This record gives sequence, structure tokens and C-alpha cells, in this order.
Amino acid sequence: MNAKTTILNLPEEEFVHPGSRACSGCGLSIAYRIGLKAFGKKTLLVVPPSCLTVLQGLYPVAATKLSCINVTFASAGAAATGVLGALRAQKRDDITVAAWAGDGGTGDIGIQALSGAAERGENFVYVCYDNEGYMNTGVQRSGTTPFGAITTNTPIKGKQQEKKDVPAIMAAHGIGYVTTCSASYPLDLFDKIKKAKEISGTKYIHIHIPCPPGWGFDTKDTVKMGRLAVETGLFDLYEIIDGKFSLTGPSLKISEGKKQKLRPVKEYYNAQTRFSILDDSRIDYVQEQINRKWKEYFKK
Amino acid sequence: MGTRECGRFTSHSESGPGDGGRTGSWRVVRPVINLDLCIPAKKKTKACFVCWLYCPDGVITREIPPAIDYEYCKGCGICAEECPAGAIKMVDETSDIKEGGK
Amino acid sequence: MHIIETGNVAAALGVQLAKAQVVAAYPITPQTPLTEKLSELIELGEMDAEYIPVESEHSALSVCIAASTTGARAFTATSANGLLYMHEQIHWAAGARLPIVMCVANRGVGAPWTIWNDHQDSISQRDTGWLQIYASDHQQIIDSVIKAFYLAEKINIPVMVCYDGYLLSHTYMPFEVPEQKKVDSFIPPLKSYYALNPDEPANLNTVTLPDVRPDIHGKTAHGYMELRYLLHEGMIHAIDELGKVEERFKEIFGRGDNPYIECYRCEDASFIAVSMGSLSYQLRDVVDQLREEGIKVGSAGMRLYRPFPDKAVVEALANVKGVIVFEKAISYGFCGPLYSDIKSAIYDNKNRPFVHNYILGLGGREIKTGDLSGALKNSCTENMSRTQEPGWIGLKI
Amino acid sequence: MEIIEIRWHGRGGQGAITAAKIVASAAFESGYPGVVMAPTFGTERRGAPIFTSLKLSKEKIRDLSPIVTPDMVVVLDQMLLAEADVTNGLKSGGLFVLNTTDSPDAYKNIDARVATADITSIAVEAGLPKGVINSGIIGAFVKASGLVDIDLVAEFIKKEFAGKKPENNVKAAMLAYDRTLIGG
Repeated sequence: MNAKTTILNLPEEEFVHPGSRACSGCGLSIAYRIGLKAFGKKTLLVVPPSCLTVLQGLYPVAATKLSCINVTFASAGAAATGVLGALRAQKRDDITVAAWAGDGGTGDIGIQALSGAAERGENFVYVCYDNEGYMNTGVQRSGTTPFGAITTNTPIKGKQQEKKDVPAIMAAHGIGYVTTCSASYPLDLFDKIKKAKEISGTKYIHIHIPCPPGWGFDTKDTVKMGRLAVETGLFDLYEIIDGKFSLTGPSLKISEGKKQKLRPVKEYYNAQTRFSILDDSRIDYVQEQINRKWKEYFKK
Repeated sequence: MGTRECGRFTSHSESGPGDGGRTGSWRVVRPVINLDLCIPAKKKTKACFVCWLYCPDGVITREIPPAIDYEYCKGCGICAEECPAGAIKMVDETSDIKEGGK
Repeated sequence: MHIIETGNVAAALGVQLAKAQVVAAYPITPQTPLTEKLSELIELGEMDAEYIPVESEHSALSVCIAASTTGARAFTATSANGLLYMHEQIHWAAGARLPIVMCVANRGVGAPWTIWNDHQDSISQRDTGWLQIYASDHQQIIDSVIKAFYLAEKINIPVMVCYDGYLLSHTYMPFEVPEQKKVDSFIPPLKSYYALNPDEPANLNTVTLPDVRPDIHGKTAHGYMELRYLLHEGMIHAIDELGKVEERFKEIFGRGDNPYIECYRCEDASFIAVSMGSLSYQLRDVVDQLREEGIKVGSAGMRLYRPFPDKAVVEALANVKGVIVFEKAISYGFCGPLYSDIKSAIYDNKNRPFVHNYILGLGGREIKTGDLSGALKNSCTENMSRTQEPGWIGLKI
Repeated sequence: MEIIEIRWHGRGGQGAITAAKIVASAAFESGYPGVVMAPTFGTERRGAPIFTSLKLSKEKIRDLSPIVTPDMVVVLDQMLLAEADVTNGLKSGGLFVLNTTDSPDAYKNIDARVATADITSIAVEAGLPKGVINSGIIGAFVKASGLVDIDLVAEFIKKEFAGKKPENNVKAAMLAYDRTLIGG
């Protein structure tokens, strides 16, 4: 693997203009800003509706410096396929194609087109930024909203179903590269996108994105919240390369005992108002699940 | 002058800053860097720049010392929260007004 | 060279000759043999294109939209529910002003399932901002596909070439396959208005506001409504453009007809039967028969349905006593869509003819020539009372 | 407008459509600009009875509706007689072509000229896999109908069966042409 990127050698060039319409403290803005540095200039983006649509600017001003087509909600995977097809037809192979979609546009309405593209092995990087809900339309539940979260359409009881494991679904397609990242670890994200660009076929990158208004925490705590998700063992950072699973970055360090021990999930739940109705028994249950999962990790 | 003069017939956006306007006006608190504590400023060498890395809006420079573009800084406070030296303080915007600041 | 092949093959050969670069499709009867043929031509190396076997029609058009945006000549084809599954993308392709060509092998729409022909599928896409051309035989299919690519790229509006499922798609008929050299001189290589590329960055089709807004050069850019107006204006303009395309085609290939409304024995007609697709040719047999009985009737086939060629329609129907519209589609609770369009087009005529409407052939219900002549004869009888309600031919209820 | 209407009966997968298409191509080439050939509209299932309509005329044909009163009926598989009403609408004095080991005399009940040939055996003799009968039946049809020239038909067989034993298929058609028995 390449030497890890540091803050000091991360490319200086910015591909996102300041003054976007993203919320103050937006986790997506961090991931997108650093992510585009990894993709670089010679990239064509495909974006279905999401907070990113707004972040990227309203006609006729683009907040991004990369070329992008906005496409319908269900079609990111297929649209990326079309861009690739046109590039092949024009014998151009020096351009990276990337789709950047939200969790709804990926795991819910977009999963058919994404699955089709992955099955065909289309040569592109698919980035799912998972802020765990339909934030752009005002915080409704999505397939990746965690159990118990209050959203505007689970307003009283919270979501009654578990979070959909989209990276596992993508891994089941047998694609060459599946990885999880977090907005709170932008250098790790940068390196993984760089790596994905070098692998042929479909690559899937799933980024955990804290959302201050959607999750209910202060804007200053965005990075802290994403870090807490990793440090409690709730959201693990890993890579699946050619079917082989391995923890990466801070998750790997925790499993190796090099860093601090797992923090209690209670810290994460208590820090967000969306979990305000969760009772202790549920939190204990989740803690048990995490302990069991991590027992396996520690063995390896 | 009608919009036909713009010469386009599709929704074709070109890159430019400030799509959301001067988002500096969104701030209720502003980050202020204490150069006595700021690592690169203190060491006069390229170091740290955690604030630059995490700034969602890219309004902090990776310079010695780091500079904040208040025209667009939304005042989220992530830089202050993440600064390992505790060099950035979030200051009430209104106090600035009271002091007749810029 | 003449060959005997199906309408689907005629369409496929047109796409091959027009040198489409990206083909994406999903199987649906009765369109499937068209895209099977294209995949065969591409795998054999007889066509230099990317064939993308997508997982849905929605994705098929999505691929075409993105490919067209990125500067490739794109083609797809579908029928019935496949077309309806594309609906969102159909609007999108037109709104993005992409010169995509799509063939529709017309089929009835479920529920309940039917695989047989009527026009409900494409007619229901009438207001999407696509041109809709209807073919009556195989020669028109292959020629229309070739013209469609040229026209679409000239006006930056997508074109749908519609032909009857089974009746044309699966029926073998002789037709002339144009020479590649001539097609090449007819259709220049695609030159996109803007092809997505990293060197001239653009963010396309993002949220566009209700009101106008300055662009980065200080010019006033459109609002959403201006872009809609431009599409409408482009569609209106497309009517004249199609006329020019027809002339150009005639010059190069030596054949052509009225591209708007194809008239048969209408010059001295007192009554004209109007329809779309292969039905208009079947009605020619009926016209011949009624003419022998002394009824002065003609048959007119709509070749262009959107944009609606109202001037050509008014002209074709200027001096008649009656217009009888036969349709394989209905706007439930009102009447046939073509019927209301024709009535609207001739509303300002000084001597308005009566207009009758017949619904027939839904879901492949056999259209018997005898039934057609009976209905037409009835309508041509002068004392026939005007009715608002459409008549139904072949209904056994 | 005079239209010759020919209905072809076979089973899904037997190649009745290909046979009719070859005859259609040869007819077009020999002065029938009006050619319309319509298979059964709908889902064709292997083994199930199907039919194909072929209309020929000296003028362009505009009526695509199915054949109701055929001038000629061709049956690729004798077993179909028990399954489908193959002679339905056949014009009195029309032509009935059948793949069978029987002689035409065995079908005196049919009000038409009957022509028979043992296409199944002929095909095997011509070196085709058992059950490939669509090229052979063309030979029998051409002999009995006299509509088109057998050598022209042979050319179209070669074209249509390119890469699929074209010579053997031509041989089957030729043998069938020679051995077709035509009743009174």
C-alpha cells in the first residue's frame, strides 16, 4: 500500500468553492471536499438528488469545479454506466467516473441501478455518503437509519427496524473493492478513494456522515460524532478486497489493542437527540451485539 | 435584457464561489485563532493544520499562520473543537458588533 | 438492396446505419428482437457500438441520457410497461435536450397484462417533450430511424419512432436498406452542444430556480420556466425542421412523403379517415372499396404526433364534410387523444367538418377490414348524428 | 387486388417461419412486390402448434390481418392434423401440402389438391439432423405450387442457412422437390 497521506502532503488544490448551501458543520462537506482532492480534476461525477445536489450549487452557479451530471434519484449506477459507455465509444480511458449518492439514493431507491452496474462490473467508483436518513427532504427514515432513531416519519416511536448493511450487499456482488470510511477520518477516506481509482471494475465506498440537524447535535461536534461511532465499534472501518475482509485505520488499531479500548455505545447514543427515546435495555442489547462482533475482530 | 442573451438552452452551471451567498452572515459565533497557541504559528513551520483538514467549507488556509475567510465561514466551530492546541476560540458575533468591529 | 425482414430488424438496421455508439435496452415483448439484433451486430463486429445490457428500462434510458450527455449517439427501444417504467427518464431526456432516439414497438399497457398492439403506451408519453413519429410499414421504420437521429441532433430534442407491435415488429415485409455511404452523407458525426468533460467543467441539470438569476459572467441565466419555454419553442420549430429533413432525405435517397400527415385519395375527398401506424394503410384498402361504392373518402395517416403538425392537419382536412378518427388509444373518461387534438386544430376553420371518433384494436383486438368499412360508411352517411362519445369497433360486450 | 394466401402450420422451433420467409424472399424476387408474412402473434413455445401467414401479391399489401381463407396450406408435421384445424378456411380447389409417409390418396377427404412427401426421411438422407424439416418442406411446396423457381429458392436457402449446413438444406429441398407426390 502507498505511504499514508498526511495533512501536510494532502493536495492543496480545492475543488469546492466556499459559500455553498450546505448546513453549517455539514459532515458531507468535509468528506466531499477531501474526496474530490482524491478524485482530482480528470473525474466526471454523477449525482442523484441528495444534500449534495444543493451543496453543488443551484443553476447557474456550480460550487464544484468538477464536471457533474445530476440524474434522477434511482439512476446513479446506470448513469455512471452511460458516461463510461460514451467514454469507451470515444476511446477515452484517462477519465475517472464516480457516482456520489446519499444512502437513500444508494441502498433504497438507487439499489437496482447500482446492483446492475456492479453485476456488470462497470469500471467506476461509487461513493455512498451515509447520513442515515433522507436529510435533504427534512430527515425521514431510510434503510440505513439505525434502530430507534427519531425521524420526521418515525416521530414518536423511532425507527423500528435495523440499519441496512449496504456495504455487505455490495460485497455480495463480488466486486473488487468495498470499503467503509468516515467523514471524521478524511485522510483515510482520501487514501481509500485513491486506492479505488487504481482498481478496475466497480468500487464501492461507504462513508459515514454525521449530520448535525438530522441527528440532533451541535455543529461543532460533527467530527467528534463520527469518531465516536468508530470508537464505540458501532461503525467499523474496513476494506473488502477481492472478498477478503480486513479492518482498517482506527478500527484496526482498536482491534489490535494499540489504541484505546472500545468506548461504550451509550456515549454515542446520549450525544444525539434522535436517540432520546432509546431505553437502557436497547442500549444494553446493542452493546452486547457490538461486544460479540468485536470478540471476533479481536480473535483475528 | 432577456435570458436568451445568456446563450444557453439547458441548465448548465459554471463553477464559481458563493452559490449560497456570503455565508459568513450565517455565523452566530466566529472562530478566532490565538497565534500564541496555534502550533504552526508558534513553531513557524508547517505543522498540524487540523483546522484546515476538517473545515467543511474550506475557508481556512494551510498557511503560517492559518487564515480564516470570514466572508464564507459559517461558524460551525469544528475547527475550535478539533484544534489540538486549543488555539481557536468561538467568539460571539454580536460582541464583535458591540465592539464596532468589522 | 431490398430484403424481407421484420419491422424490428428494419429498425435495428436503421440504428446500425445511423452509427449509434451506445445502445442500452432491457427485454420486453415485442421490442426484444430489435435489441437482440443490435447485440448480434455489435458482437459480430458489424457495428462499432457499446451494447449495455441494463437491469431495467429506467436504467436503459438513464444510460442513454448519460451517454448522450457525454457526447455519444445513444439509442434505446422498448414497449408498453417498459416505456412507462422509463417515464421519469423520458421527461428528463427532453428537459436535458438530449438527441436520443428511441424505438417503441407499440403494445397495450397492463393491468391486465397484454402483449399485443395498441397505441396507449406511446400516446401516454405525449406530453414529455419528445418528438413522436409513427411508421406505417417497414420502409418507414428504417427511414424514420435514420431521419430521427439526424433531426434529434439538429434540434437537441429526443425522438421516439413508434411502430405497431407484432403487426409491424414481427411481420416480415420487403423494404430497401439504404446504402451506408448515403446514410453517412445524410447524418454527419455527432457534434454535441456540450459533451461532459473534465476540461470544461459544468454541473448539468441541477436545481433551477423559479426566477432568473445571474450567471458567473454577469448575464441573466434562465429560470426553470425559460427552459420550459425553450423546449416548447424547439418543438414548434421541429415541425419545420422535419419538413427540411424530409426534403434532404428525398434528395439523397429518392423517396419520401408528407412527413406530417400522409394522405391517400384525399384530394377530392368529402370524408377523411384519420389514424396512425399500420391502420392507416389498412384503411386505404377500405377507402378503395368505398370509392367503388361511390363514397368520396380518403385515408390520412398521422406520421408526426408530437409536436402536433396543426397547420398540415388543417390543410389536409380543409375542404371535407367529415373527419373520422380511428384510434388505438383512449383518454379514459373523454375520447381518443388524436380526436381531441384534431378537433382543437380545426376549431378555427370557417367550415368545420363533423368529427367522429372510433376506438378499436385495444390489446391486439383484431381489426377486420369489414368492420372498418362498416363504421366509415356509417360516418360518411350525411344524416349521421354527431356524437361526442366515441364508437367502439369490434367490442363484444 | 389479388392476394395469394398461404398458411404454414408447424410447431414452435420447427422453422415454419424460416421456410415461409425463404419462399417470401424468392417470391419477391420473382415479381411479387407485395409480400407480408406474419407469424403467430404472441408467445411462441417450443413444441406448441403455431402457424404463419404468408400473403403474396403483385401490388403492395396493406391489410395485415391474419389469413382467414387460405389458398394454400402447408403442414410441416403430420401429427398436427390431430391437434389443429389446419384446413380451416382452405379454399375449395386450393392446395394442401403435407409432410407424411402417406400418399395424397390418403387425404381424399380434403377438398383441395393434396401434395405429400416424406420430408422427415428426406432430410436425414440429405445429411440433416433428424427433425430438421423446414428446408425439405419448401421443396415440396415449390413443386406443388409452381409459384417460384426451385433454383432461386435454393439460393435463398443457402443464404438463410449460412453456417447451418446450407448445402444439406438445399439437397433436402431438391430431393423433396423431386419426390413430392401430387394428388388429383
